[in-house]
Amino acid sequence: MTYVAGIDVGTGMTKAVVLASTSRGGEPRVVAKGAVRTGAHLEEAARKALNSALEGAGLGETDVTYVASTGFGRHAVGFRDIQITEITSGARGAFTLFPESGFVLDIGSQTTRAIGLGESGRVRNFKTNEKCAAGSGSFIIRAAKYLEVGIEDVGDLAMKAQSPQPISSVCAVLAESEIINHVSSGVTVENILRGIYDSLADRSSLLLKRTRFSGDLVFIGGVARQRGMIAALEDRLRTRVNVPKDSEYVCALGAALLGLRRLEMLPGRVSADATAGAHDGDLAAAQEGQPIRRAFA
Amino acid sequence: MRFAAGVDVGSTQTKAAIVEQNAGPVAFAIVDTGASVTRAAENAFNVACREASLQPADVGFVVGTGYGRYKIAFGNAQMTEISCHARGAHALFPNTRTVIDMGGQDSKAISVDDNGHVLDFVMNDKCAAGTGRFLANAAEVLGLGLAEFGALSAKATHPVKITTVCTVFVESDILSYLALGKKPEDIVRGVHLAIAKRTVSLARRVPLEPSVTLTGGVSRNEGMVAALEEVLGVPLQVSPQAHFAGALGAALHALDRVDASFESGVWRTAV
Amino acid sequence: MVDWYQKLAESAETGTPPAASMMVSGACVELTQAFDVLPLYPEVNALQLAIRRQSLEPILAAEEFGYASDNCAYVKADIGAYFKGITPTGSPLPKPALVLCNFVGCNTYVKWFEHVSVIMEAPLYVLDVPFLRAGEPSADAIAYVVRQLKELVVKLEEITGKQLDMDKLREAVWCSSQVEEYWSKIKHLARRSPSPFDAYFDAITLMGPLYVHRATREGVAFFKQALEELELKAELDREAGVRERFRLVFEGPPPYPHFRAFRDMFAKWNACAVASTYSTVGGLWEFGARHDPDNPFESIALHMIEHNVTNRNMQQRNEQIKRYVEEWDADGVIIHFVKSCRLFSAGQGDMREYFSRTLGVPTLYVESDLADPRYFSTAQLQTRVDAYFEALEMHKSARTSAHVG
Amino acid sequence: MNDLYVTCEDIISDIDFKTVRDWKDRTGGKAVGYFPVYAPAEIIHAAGMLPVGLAGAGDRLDIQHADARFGSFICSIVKTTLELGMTDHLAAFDALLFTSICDSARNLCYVMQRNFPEKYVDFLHLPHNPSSPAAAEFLASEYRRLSARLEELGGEPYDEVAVLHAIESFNENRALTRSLCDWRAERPHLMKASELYALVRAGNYLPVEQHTEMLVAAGAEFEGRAAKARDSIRVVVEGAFCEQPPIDVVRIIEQAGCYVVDDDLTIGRRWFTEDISTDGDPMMALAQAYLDKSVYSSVRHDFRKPRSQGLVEKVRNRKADAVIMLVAKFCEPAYFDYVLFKQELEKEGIPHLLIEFEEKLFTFENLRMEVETFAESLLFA
Ligand SMILES: Nc1ncnc2c1ncn2[C@@H]1O[C@H](COP(=O)(O)OP(=O)(O)O)[C@@H](O)[C@H]1O
Ligand SMILES: Nc1ncnc2c1ncn2[C@@H]1O[C@H](COP(=O)(O)OP(=O)(O)O)[C@@H](O)[C@H]1O
Ligand code: SF4
Ligand code: SF4
Ligand code: SF4
Repeated sequence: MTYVAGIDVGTGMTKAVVLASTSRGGEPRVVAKGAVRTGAHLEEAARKALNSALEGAGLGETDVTYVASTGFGRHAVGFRDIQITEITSGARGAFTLFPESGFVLDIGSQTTRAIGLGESGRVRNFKTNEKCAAGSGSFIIRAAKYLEVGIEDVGDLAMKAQSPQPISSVCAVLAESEIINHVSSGVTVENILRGIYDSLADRSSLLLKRTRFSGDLVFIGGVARQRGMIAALEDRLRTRVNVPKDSEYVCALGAALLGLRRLEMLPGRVSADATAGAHDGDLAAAQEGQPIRRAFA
Repeated sequence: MRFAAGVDVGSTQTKAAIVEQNAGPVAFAIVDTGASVTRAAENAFNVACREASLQPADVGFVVGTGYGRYKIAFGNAQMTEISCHARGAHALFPNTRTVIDMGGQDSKAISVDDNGHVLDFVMNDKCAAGTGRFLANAAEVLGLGLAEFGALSAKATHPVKITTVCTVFVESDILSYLALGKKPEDIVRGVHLAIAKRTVSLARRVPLEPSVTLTGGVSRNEGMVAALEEVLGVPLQVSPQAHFAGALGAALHALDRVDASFESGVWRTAV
Repeated sequence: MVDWYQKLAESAETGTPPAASMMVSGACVELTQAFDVLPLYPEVNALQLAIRRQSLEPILAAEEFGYASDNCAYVKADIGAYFKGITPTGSPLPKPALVLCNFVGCNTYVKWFEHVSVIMEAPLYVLDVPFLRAGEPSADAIAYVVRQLKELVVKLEEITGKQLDMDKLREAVWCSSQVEEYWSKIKHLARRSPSPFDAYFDAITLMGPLYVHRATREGVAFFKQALEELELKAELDREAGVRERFRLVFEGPPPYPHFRAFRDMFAKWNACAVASTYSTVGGLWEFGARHDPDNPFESIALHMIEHNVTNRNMQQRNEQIKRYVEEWDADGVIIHFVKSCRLFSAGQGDMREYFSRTLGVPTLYVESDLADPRYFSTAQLQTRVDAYFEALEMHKSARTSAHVG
Repeated sequence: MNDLYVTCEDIISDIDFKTVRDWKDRTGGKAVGYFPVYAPAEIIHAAGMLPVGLAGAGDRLDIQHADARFGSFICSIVKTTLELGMTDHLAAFDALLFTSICDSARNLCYVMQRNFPEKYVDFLHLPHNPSSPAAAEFLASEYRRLSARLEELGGEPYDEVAVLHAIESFNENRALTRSLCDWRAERPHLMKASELYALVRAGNYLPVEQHTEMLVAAGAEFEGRAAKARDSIRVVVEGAFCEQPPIDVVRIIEQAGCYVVDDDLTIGRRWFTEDISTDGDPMMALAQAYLDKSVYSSVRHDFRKPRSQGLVEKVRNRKADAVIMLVAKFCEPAYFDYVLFKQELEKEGIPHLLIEFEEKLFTFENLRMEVETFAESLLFA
């Protein structure tokens, strides 16, 4: 068994996915996932995320043959074998999960990206928000904070909105006073949240349109966890929005997949099926992992 | 009636001031603006009245200012925070010719004449970049209180260069510097210098003549004061009441109104 | 204006008369008129879309096509509307028989018309007009423009299959000179107090006819009547004792998508625009320049080079505003920075500096856009405008009391 | 080359214009700065003055004054150039010359004129209608006007022979530059794009003869190099014809796996596709060359041939795989051209990437990510 890790060092969270591949070929399987807050020390975060993933599967760092890093801190991971940008890896991960979709939207803490896919998950074109963090995950985190709602609940709450209240300010910071105004004029939290999602969906659809969007899309990144955002996007784009489970791990998955491909091209690095059997049954099963699509559905 | 009040409803905090005829300020109050602008204004006003041992009815005229000025239910008139900061700064330091006001979500520079009348002014654009909120956010990322944050700046030896003044993006800038092993004080100083440069560049759009008075909540941040002085190359006048300059100015404008000239045409009534 | 759109719709259906796209500023509409070619102004289309609050959709369509969010929004509104099949009145617009880029100052014109010609597959002619550097254009510059006008005549002859009729051209030039005379008189009415006419907010209703009908008899009649009505209004206002608290000079185009809201911010203070540079985009006539029927080509060339605000340099624009402040007796200057339009806005901060600091004229500088509704923030603008008037009020009362004392 | 390269980098990043001041001290001559794309340097040279291509101040100057004069939505080079003036960095220049490239640059000319009345500040109108037979005559008249003004400023009186000599010197310099670019396009692994860029741009600040010597020396040095070619994609960089990106941007593009086989950086130094004629009236020759022998450029209007076709030809001639549109933030001519370039590139099946920069950029994370992704999308295809 050969283990390959993809580590996505994001601005907010660092995520790791470990894949197992047998020398017999066939689809690689997902062995483990793990995440930690990124914080100030990027390499350390990468290591911690990897270890937290490996732990559950009873594996150690030395079992991992190849490490592909991605995300804004990809160059900071000293123990990587290759670094890949989060756009390339996000595209690959999304494509593997939903091969029929031609487009990917990735909303993380500070960035929003629209990616158009080419054949076999290749990046055909992409657009990112630049310079201004308006409309990304941290916008929602802030809004949730003033509204005193937990981040896990914002998405579901927004689904209850009856008459969404639009937010005109694009700036996460200036929107604050607008939100406060709404609160004081009696607008419900649900309606405010849905209004925020609508305005984020507007901005995202602008980016998407610049990649010549048509058909349906895969929505990844931490914000894809929020049902309100998914609904707002479906509303705006009038199309199906595919969301993988654990959407924030998709870049890490893609990096691991791309890493595996590089590894297969390097002669002599794939180890023989040695480690299996050295552990007891449960762990062995864990180390076998799950098929990718099942791990993300 | 001898008393007049000004209420400055800011994005972060609401400030009130009461002044007495021929005597000057008698009370100040500050409350968090929070969710209800109207309530915050009332609270601040009531606290100030209590402070001055007055009943609200003893106050002859109330001028509202700040971004929430139109939401003050009991105010008699509104004026912009620009006219009020100018007047307040002039009251605190009569030699003021330039006022720099740094609040929670905007910064402005005002050029005033020797009566405290506005000659010219500029405000920052539609972006919270480089404002008080930016500082508060940066402090939070570093896990510091605002007071500590300001004070730490003085210990810096090698200030870092901050690339963004976007309130959100600064987080990752700060985190990358911490990752590089930079000392918090050098980062803090870098943050202050970045904002100071932005503010001074804004302020240069008006005739930046001495004496320069700093008003608004950010004036309580000593690190910011030092950074501004460095970039400007002139000392700043900072009063302990600087945070109340807008409210004070509004109160003084209100006092004019108590006095006399209802018909002078200077005043707009509530819209 | 309505009948102009009707004519355009007819042309779109029947192909006659042929239409030529032109830029408003420095347009040689006298020449197209002499050939009965309809002028088609993309700028007017963009403006109409913006003021009817229909500009966002085409702007977004253009951005999808590849335009940057910081490109001139007029261009995006016009080209996006073409993609989307939107027209200001709903009636169709003809495909231009000639895309005539009368380049006067604005480099965006050249790009815009190049794009129009590529996208609509219509022939392009760029009439290059040298920028006005010195007070008067050089003989070389005039000769260059005249030679190009004659090249243009050949193009128009090809398109229409007609020979140039010099009498018709002289007639068109004569009409323009008459319209210019009336228009100039209207502008001068604003020197009275109270002014019967707002040279910024009201001017735009007269600017359309100025571009479309200038070189026609209808145009002459229209402006004659407009002058008479305004003269009458001036009388009535004076008798009624209409109050005018502030007299202002405006610089820069208005924010069309929020025209009402912007206008109300000033109306609330009883302020009147007594002059504006924007109303001289089509031509600058209040200082005496006129088309000359005796020298049709030279006077068209001079109009293009010298007598429109876009082909004049910043220093000349400063002087123009300064004359307005002095001769139209204004209290202050409002500079409206428009993010789309670098022709107007690049360097307006320096202009602000010149007026407020060098000349001591109270000057307000505000930012938004002329066609993109996304750059208008009511609350922030309101604060700036209110603060400006509060300051102006205090100045005026300080000045008056000083006089009294 | 390392030495030479370091020298060049020093020269192009020096906002105190030491080379210019040295030249003035040495010769007692006057210096004319021109805003950055193209100006008839031959005429300035023939007047006995030093033509200097100005290109903003990069990240070496904090903008403290110019923001107030130019505000938001205006490109950086306009502001840093004004800032250079307002902080006395342009003291060495007796004259400043602007041309009809864009509205911001044109207005900068008159803002400069107002703020620096002691300098000769002028604006050259380069024709937008080269198809008109009248254009050459008009442009020659512009050139004669310039020449006369330089004479008034204390320059050598107009002398046909001197202008012809100047044309020869610049022809030689440009021919060498062209051949270095060709050489590099064949062997991008032997000469870094950043090296070539610094070498060519240094010519903006030096007397032409001195720069020519430099080019000769560099050519010899490059010939002697050997290295292994990397697995990289070949790209044409287009769009940074005026405001120049920080040199690190060029480096990052190469580090991210792209060989820059052609570009339009400092395009003014490679403005002519062939030598300018040295027969007949030199002013007419210069004007005619501007109209008929110039490279295509977003700031030169010539509707006889679409610029997008010029770009595609460049890609084909250089056997490039892709185009990186490297556009200065708020540069409207580049934004506009991108629209038509994009359609054409898509039609031709040439991949492209659009990135924006500012000369004062000093962290490159986003840019690096975008270029890496782009290279990956072609390499992992
Ligand atoms: N449990 C959760 N429920 C809902 N939203 C979440 C949750 N966790 C994170 N998010 C959202 O996802 C964002 C982080 O996304 P992520 O893709 O991890 O960003 P990055 O890679 O930039 O760190 C947060 O800003 C937040 O808005
Ligand atoms: N004690 C303090 N020390 C340092 N900074 C402070 C302090 N109190 C407030 N501030 C700063 O002042 C800002 C609020 O200023 P204020 O003038 O009240 O703004 P506003 O009028 O918009 O509410 C805060 O964002 C913070 O940066
Ligand atoms: S608008 Fe807000 S989020 Fe955007 S740059 Fe400004 S501060 Fe940052
Ligand atoms: S830039 Fe200004 S003058 Fe030029 S087309 Fe746009 S709005 Fe008109
Ligand atoms: S960078 Fe572009 S917009 Fe700026 S001056 Fe140069 S050509 Fe004009």
